[in-house]
Amino acid sequence: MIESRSWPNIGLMPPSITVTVRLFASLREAAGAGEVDLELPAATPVGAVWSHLPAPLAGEDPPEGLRYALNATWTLPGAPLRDGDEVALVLPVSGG
Amino acid sequence: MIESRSWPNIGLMPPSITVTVRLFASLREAAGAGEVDLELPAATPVGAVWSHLPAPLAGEDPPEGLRYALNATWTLPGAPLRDGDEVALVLPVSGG
Amino acid sequence: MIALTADPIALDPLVEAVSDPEHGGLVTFLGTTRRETTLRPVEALVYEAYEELALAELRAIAAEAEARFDARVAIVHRTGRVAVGEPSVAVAASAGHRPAAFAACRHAIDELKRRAPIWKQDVHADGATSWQDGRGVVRPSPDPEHAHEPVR
Amino acid sequence: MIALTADPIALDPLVEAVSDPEHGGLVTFLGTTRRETTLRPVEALVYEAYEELALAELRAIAAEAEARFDARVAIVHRTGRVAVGEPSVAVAASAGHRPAAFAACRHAIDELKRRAPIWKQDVHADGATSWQDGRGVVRPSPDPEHAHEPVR
Repeated sequence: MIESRSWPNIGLMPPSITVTVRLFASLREAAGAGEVDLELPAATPVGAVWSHLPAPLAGEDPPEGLRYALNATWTLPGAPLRDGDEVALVLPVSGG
Repeated sequence: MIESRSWPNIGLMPPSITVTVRLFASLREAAGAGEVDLELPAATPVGAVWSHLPAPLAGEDPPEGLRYALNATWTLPGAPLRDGDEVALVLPVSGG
Repeated sequence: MIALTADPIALDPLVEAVSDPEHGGLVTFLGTTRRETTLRPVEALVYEAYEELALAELRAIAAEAEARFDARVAIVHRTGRVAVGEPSVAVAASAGHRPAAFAACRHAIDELKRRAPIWKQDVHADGATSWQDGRGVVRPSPDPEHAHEPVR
Repeated sequence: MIALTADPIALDPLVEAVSDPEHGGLVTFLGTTRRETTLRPVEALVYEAYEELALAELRAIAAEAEARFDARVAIVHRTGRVAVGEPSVAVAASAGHRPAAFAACRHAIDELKRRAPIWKQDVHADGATSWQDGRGVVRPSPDPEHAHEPVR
């Protein structure tokens, strides 16, 4: 059986997806918002989200110890994003 | 310098003293009282009190783990009793 | 706060007693007799203390824990009848950081159980009573004033 | 009982939540930020949580402690502004015997501090604020809306 691709836009670029990035603590303050919607190429890995953040964050290196959650579950930087995903950038925690 | 003895009653028997024995838990119930006054020879060691307790206790062996307090401070069985002392027989504890 | 009390134990006064703005951790322990301590169901406990020495011993235990762990420690123990499920003892300990607070609280309850001249009497559902004092005497129900028989 | 709350934490509801007639030991932990966490006096804390994941993580931590120590565990963490000296977190754990109750409580607070996506902002007496999130950003007082400068 031969698969037929169903991408709506045929061309050189993969289709784009929209994801919501959740930001907390100093990231939220630096971005000026706790949620940022980003348009990204389909299957962008979670770990590449940082470089798409609003200034000044995108110009910084990702902080040491940064972890990721995808749709409120821990995930790894290589996880591919899909349209409508919610990705959270989780800095080293300090609760308690 | 020669010591002079000041015992009021001169004779073969040492003078007697009165001590109060405090009893707790099953000892108190067996004696029928939480306090028993005993007349004993002066300088009777704390550890000898058991054999002067009311029946049926005196006929039993002292319980394993029995400890002693003299005037509300822990003491050892060899400590000599003085008139007016309060001695407590402290069975293995079970507080908490 | 070191006390023996015939009333139910409230935890908050102990927490307040050891609270300290320089202490980041506060640990409490509540000890409650379980329904089953032996094969015979226990309905209530009766605690009896040699009060003068028990208070002195609890103060000494608290002082030791405070010195060793740079902590503040409070201890309250019930006397008299305590229903199963009600706490018989409460300890609170605060310290700069949580490991010391845990250690101070643990030290205090462990030493209390080892050293404090306090005894527990099990009151069984059938009315029989037995002191946990190493003598193994059970007084059967209904209350025969002077009977006591060794078990085992 | 696993909760995030903007209100002051009362210990009694946690104690009630883990009470069990078969459990003889009940340990609680209260964590309070101390007046001095840095060289600059701290006047208050602001806690921010990734609420969905924080609740999931606290539930997972409690479930782990319950399974490992045959315990019952409750956890409540504050969000929003917390005055210095007020508890920011409370854990209660009960188990059959006291070693397991101590271990379950300790496990829960240790794992919470390590894993729960919750961040603390120090609010200094001079109005400056700094999130404890590894980025080392201090926002000086008085509030310049967008300024942020790395320290060290």
